[in-house]
Amino acid sequence: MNPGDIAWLLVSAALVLLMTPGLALFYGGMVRIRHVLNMLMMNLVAIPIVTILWVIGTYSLMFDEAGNPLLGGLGAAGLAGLGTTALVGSALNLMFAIITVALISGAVADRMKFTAWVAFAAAWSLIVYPLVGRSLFYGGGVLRELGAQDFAGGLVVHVSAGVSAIALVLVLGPRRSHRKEPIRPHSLPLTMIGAALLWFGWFGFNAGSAGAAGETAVTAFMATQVAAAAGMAGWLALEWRLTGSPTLLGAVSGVVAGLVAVTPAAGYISPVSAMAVGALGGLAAYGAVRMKHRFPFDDALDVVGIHLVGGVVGSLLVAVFANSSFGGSADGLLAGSAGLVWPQVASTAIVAAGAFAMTWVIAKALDSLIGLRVSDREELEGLDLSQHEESAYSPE
Amino acid sequence: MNPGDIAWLLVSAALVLLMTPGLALFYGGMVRIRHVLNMLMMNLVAIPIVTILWVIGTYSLMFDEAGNPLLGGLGAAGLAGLGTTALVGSALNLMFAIITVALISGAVADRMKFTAWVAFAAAWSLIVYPLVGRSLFYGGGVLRELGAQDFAGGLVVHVSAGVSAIALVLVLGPRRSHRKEPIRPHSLPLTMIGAALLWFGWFGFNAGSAGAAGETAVTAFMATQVAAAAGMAGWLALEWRLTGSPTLLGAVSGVVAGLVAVTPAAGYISPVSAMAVGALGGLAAYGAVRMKHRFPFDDALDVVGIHLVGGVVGSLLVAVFANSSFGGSADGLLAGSAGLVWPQVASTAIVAAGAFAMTWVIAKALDSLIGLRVSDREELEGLDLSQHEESAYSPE
Amino acid sequence: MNPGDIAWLLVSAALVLLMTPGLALFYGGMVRIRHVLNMLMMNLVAIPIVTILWVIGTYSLMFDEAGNPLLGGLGAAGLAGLGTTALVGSALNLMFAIITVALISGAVADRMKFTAWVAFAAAWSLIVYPLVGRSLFYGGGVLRELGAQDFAGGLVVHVSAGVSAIALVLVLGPRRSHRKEPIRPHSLPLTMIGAALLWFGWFGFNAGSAGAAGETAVTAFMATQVAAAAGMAGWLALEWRLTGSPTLLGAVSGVVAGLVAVTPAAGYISPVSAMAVGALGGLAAYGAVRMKHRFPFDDALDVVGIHLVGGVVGSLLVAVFANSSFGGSADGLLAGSAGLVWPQVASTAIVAAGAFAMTWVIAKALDSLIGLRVSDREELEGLDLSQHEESAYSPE
Amino acid sequence: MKLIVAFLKPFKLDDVKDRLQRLGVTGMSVSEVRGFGRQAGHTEVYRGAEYTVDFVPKIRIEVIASDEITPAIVRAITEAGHTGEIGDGKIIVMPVDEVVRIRTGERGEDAL
Amino acid sequence: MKLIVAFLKPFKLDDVKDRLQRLGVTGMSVSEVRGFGRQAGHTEVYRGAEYTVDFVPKIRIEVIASDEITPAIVRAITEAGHTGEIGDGKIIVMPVDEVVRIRTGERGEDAL
Amino acid sequence: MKLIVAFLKPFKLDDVKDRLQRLGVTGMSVSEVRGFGRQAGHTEVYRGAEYTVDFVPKIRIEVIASDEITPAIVRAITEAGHTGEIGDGKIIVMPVDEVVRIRTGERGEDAL
Ligand SMILES: Nc1ncnc2c1ncn2[C@@H]1O[C@H](COP(=O)(O)OP(=O)(O)O)[C@@H](O)[C@H]1O
Ligand SMILES: Nc1ncnc2c1ncn2[C@@H]1O[C@H](COP(=O)(O)OP(=O)(O)O)[C@@H](O)[C@H]1O
Ligand SMILES: Nc1ncnc2c1ncn2[C@@H]1O[C@H](COP(=O)(O)OP(=O)(O)O)[C@@H](O)[C@H]1O
Repeated sequence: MNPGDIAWLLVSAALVLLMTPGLALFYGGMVRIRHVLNMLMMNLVAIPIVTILWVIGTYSLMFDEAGNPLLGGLGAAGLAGLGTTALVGSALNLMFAIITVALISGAVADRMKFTAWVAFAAAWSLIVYPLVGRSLFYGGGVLRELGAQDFAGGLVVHVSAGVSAIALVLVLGPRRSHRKEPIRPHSLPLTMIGAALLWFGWFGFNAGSAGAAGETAVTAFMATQVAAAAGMAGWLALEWRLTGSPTLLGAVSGVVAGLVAVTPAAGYISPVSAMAVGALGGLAAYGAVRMKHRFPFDDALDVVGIHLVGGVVGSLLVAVFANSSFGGSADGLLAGSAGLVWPQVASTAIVAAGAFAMTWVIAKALDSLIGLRVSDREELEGLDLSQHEESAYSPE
Repeated sequence: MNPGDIAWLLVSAALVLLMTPGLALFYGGMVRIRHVLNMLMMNLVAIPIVTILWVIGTYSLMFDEAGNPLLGGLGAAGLAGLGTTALVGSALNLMFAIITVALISGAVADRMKFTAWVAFAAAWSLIVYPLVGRSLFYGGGVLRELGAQDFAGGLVVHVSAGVSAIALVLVLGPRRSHRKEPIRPHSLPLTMIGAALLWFGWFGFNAGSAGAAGETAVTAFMATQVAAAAGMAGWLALEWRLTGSPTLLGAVSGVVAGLVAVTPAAGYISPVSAMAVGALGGLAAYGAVRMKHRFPFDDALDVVGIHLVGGVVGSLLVAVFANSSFGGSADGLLAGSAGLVWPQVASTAIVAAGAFAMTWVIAKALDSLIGLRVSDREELEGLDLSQHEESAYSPE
Repeated sequence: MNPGDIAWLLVSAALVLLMTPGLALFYGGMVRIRHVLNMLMMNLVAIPIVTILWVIGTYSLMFDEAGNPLLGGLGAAGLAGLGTTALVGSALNLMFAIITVALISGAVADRMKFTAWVAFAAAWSLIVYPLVGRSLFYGGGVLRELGAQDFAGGLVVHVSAGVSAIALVLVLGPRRSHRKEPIRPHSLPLTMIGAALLWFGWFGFNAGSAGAAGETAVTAFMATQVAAAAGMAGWLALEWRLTGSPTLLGAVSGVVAGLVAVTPAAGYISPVSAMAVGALGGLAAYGAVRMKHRFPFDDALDVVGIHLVGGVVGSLLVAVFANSSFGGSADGLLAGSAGLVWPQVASTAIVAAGAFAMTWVIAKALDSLIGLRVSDREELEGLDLSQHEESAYSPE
Repeated sequence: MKLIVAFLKPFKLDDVKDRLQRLGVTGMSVSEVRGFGRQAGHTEVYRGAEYTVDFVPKIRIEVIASDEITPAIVRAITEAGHTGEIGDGKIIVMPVDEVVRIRTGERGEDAL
Repeated sequence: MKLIVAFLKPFKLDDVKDRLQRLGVTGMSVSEVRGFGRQAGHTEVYRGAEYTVDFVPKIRIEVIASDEITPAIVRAITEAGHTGEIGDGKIIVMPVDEVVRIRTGERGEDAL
Repeated sequence: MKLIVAFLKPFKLDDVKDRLQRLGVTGMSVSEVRGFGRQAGHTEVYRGAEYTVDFVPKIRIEVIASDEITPAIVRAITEAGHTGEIGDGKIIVMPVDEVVRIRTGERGEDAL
């Protein structure tokens, strides 16, 4: 591998790692002051859990040549025997695995036992992630064989995290104060800092998924920027029209929605298509978040509205906008081919159903084994004190 | 283009994108608590506005081969037909266009209608930026033909944003509380976070302007670091002497002043010259900020003192310190040539006069069309509630 | 030098620069509200001090070919005559020199005169750093001749900063409120932001120390990630067991401890060894911090417990885990060779003793010349007002 | 005229406010205090060191009221602020000489 | 001796302070409160959901004063704190038994 | 029953609390205020411009106490809060009509 490609992949891996604390801050700003540290900790602790399991076995389960199309063998356990190309790829993929688990934490804010989260994160990242990941990121993966295209993880990361969030909160139940009292973000500047790091890191996420510093990386980079911008524009436009006010929380949420939507398509589309994908992602996510009160679960920080909806929209739009003259090998409807429609629809449905079912089983099992929820008193007192015995801010 | 150069330009583009949220935080920490989100939003919203216009047409107006020396044609509208080299350059240049608009927002803090800002940002970025930019960044641009040297945008970015800030606040008028009550920064740690991201991003801004990962990039990188450091040293030394206290706000302001000053020169000068440029930038900016009460306009967060003054100082110092043995093709006074004096003086004057005039016309037009200012009551209540219906912090 | 390597080293230098404001925020969140800006300023001001001295002479003292094994000549003063390879190396090494000084500031929080800190930082960075640095980072350095291995500065950066912290606080004395009143961190989210930037930057620190974007960089990158994760896991596991609560401050402290421990070894070890090194670093640092009350000095923010202990552990573990099949040229005990034991033990002891002695002399000299400490009243009132005449937060 | 001051558990504020509104109380002022009392503070842990935080966050409400309605207000706060656990807080009633509404200059009960 | 407590619109603090200083008042203490009253709170929007924030930020000032000057102080606050719009706030005057200056131990009016 | 309110230098809070505890006081409530008085505020500098911050941070404590113990409390605060420098603050003693403990409904001295 040439130094330019190595440099780009190392940078990308560092950028994607940064997204997880970025996400922690993004979420952390949105919760109330007595639950802040717990939110930061759920994200932070995903890093050692996923990293250690990755070295021990997840990488091997996901990418080992031996094994079957569903799961790899344990030949690469301990990351043994990886050459430079494989090792740098493993580093980048590790960072994807981390943030996928971390994304789910936004849904369970303010009420989940920290021990239960640790156990959940470990189980999810060892079982659900490699199964979904191998199906799309590994050469002979089953959904890839179906013809599904998922450039940087719209399905593997966002759809799987989004449906898993539903499954988990269905078992966990809603926050005590859900729909009873207003729950305002304690610090939007903190959320803004997180959003900045997410956006910055997403360039590594998408353009790093090209696997080299070449044409596809540049295509993906530009698509990422344009879709993020269009996502913000889409969300703000609709919000402004419907509520009369363009909000900061809306702006950064729209950015994330645009980024999610372009993730599966980034390396395959023109800048103009990226604008459409991002805008549709932002609009759809705003619509979903606005209608969330109709759904019978409490997804505290809108993992579903933004990541599941954005991911589904993006995955389906691959079948519309993919254009092999910009990258990739398949064409979508606008390039005159309907060949992607079925693979994209089917793979989205399969990932959603599969991740939902597995997560529900894990959540149920953990709930009966150790209990997922803190007591009412702990929830009232705040998870920072009850789970971590510390306070986010001290005014003295 | 080789992978190493692509990697470096992609990284640089990501770094420069990060500067805009960095600037938002830098400015956001300086305003009072009830105007924070509006400040963040003015910066954030510059991103979709400039990005979408860029794809549609600004890029083409600025860089299209067709067209005339002042404005390009629309051949590259939609970024159509760009090869990898052009596309990665377009991505990097887009990020410059974004932050230039965002810089202006600091001057208008706490009193501008958000709708008016949106309209202003769109008009400015579609009219003023490509005209100034083409004159210096495009091969056959008129000021470039004159022999002017602007390595990374001292004129295109900082001088043009700085004079535009004056024009805009002259039309907008001062904050109600200007010179009546003390206006203290609500969170200097937030400003510090912004400064950190700005400094970090500026390596992409300057060393990325080399266009490749080679000798000039390294020269520019070192000059950037040294000038930022010297800018802080210069500001702090003078401030310490005159007020008795070296402040954090002074330190980070000095950093930005040093960075601004070195921007037009970064790829042309030795590390020792960079020290002089940075220090002079810091000293001049501190002097300007200290004397700002003499000027009949309210530039709230010192866009003029720092970006205009720093940019002018830096652009003129190119004529002193440029040395073709470090990079570039022209020599300054210290290298024995007076050939740069006239081009630098003239181009600085032309950019300043041109951007001022165009911005004043845009501001006047918008003021009569939609009104630039919020009502007194909205200003008193805070722009966060009145423009965005949300609050930065919630103490519960 | 090829563009890929240049790109990687420029990125690494930018990443390591970012670590210093990152450290400022990490430390800044931990102090009380009236000392925040002083903590940020001690870190910030290290940048111009070290940078300016570096250009003038420190670089030359450390790396000039002329001179003797202890100190270089002044042939490279002003960074004169450096080619591209040397200049980019100089940029990266400059960033290391900056953060090393900044690290010490954590120990002296809340009580040191700002003038004294400025003088101390200058003296330390001009005298102690190049002596220690040349011994290990320069081709013919004395400890390198001994066979000592210090991949990215476990000794040069962490051990030297850690022992210097002890020397300095012994002369400075404890905070007035030390062991009298609880001193709680004023903002753990701020500390978290700092930790995120530190972790991100550390990829440049370690993988950039490979000097090129090749195999060793990839090895070091993966080791860095795994050790950081294992450091967090180690600290949290022990803390959870002993106090009943896994804390955020513990999590980020464990990350830093793991990163410190892997620094001297990063380019020489397998991912599995990195897991051991990180975990041992985290465990040892937690143990040290927990026992700090037994020691008769007030190291306010645990520079000793984390950087000295982590650095010593890491340097000694090189002799255990180094494996030339992963990088470097020497093997440790597990690879069947005891040859590193003596060089690692001896060099650790020499660096610790030497840096301690020199720092103690500098501290004593400055204390009698200008006095190190603020008055009791200034300490009570807070260093932000007394040293900088500004306040971190304004609630209006 | 009386000034009724109460120290409450923070999460009881909404209940108390609702009850007072139902009683016809049209105004009150609320601030945060740190309470010290029988209710134990909590422990916090930072890098393994434990700190006892003596003070417990409480809400302080102030209600100006006519003499007649004061007993009803005290009763309402006692009921709505009650959890039965240590730390529920206190109510004090204090005499007031005069009340003025700044907007109109009205005095006494008219000012409420 | 009286304690005068007033709830004010935050931006009126400077005017009130200036007027009291001109009256010869040498001290006061100020804190932030959240006021509930006739003045409506505002709406906030987060991700499209609207929240009504009932409480309005107010400033609470306390002035200890001799009986003689108290009416003048009340008048000064009424005037300087006045905008004429709903939410201008209230002033209450309360009896004080004793005042002590901690620095000197002086009592009564000497303590002011 | 009395309400004792004191404005103190912030760093004196711990001393005062300890002294009151030794006197047998079992509860108090504490809040932050900005004090204006003889003690001069400080100067702050931002980008070379100087601002005078008139207000000095103070701690406000409130103690409800029986009539008998009130003089001892006032004495204790006067002593423990004393530095002898300008800005040590004031103590005021105010009459209280009634005290209620929310948890039990107890009234008067039983409520303390
Ligand atoms: N003597 C007192 N003076 C002022 N405030 C008090 C006093 N005693 C208690 N408080 C306030 O009431 C709160 C609850 O008191 P506490 O003794 O903990 O419980 P309870 O009232 O249920 O016996 C305290 O946190 C404090 O704010
Ligand atoms: N009964 C009351 N007790 C305590 N504070 C009150 C009371 N009524 C009003 N206030 C305070 O005065 C403020 C203004 O009252 P409001 O009813 O809104 O306007 P106005 O005084 O102009 O009629 C409130 O926000 C609150 O802080
Ligand atoms: N008349 C007053 N009414 C209310 N609070 C006062 C008054 N005078 C002083 N204070 C409070 O007491 C504090 C100390 O007063 P100051 O005049 O500075 O010092 P000293 O009490 O030592 O003479 C002030 O900051 C303020 O909080």
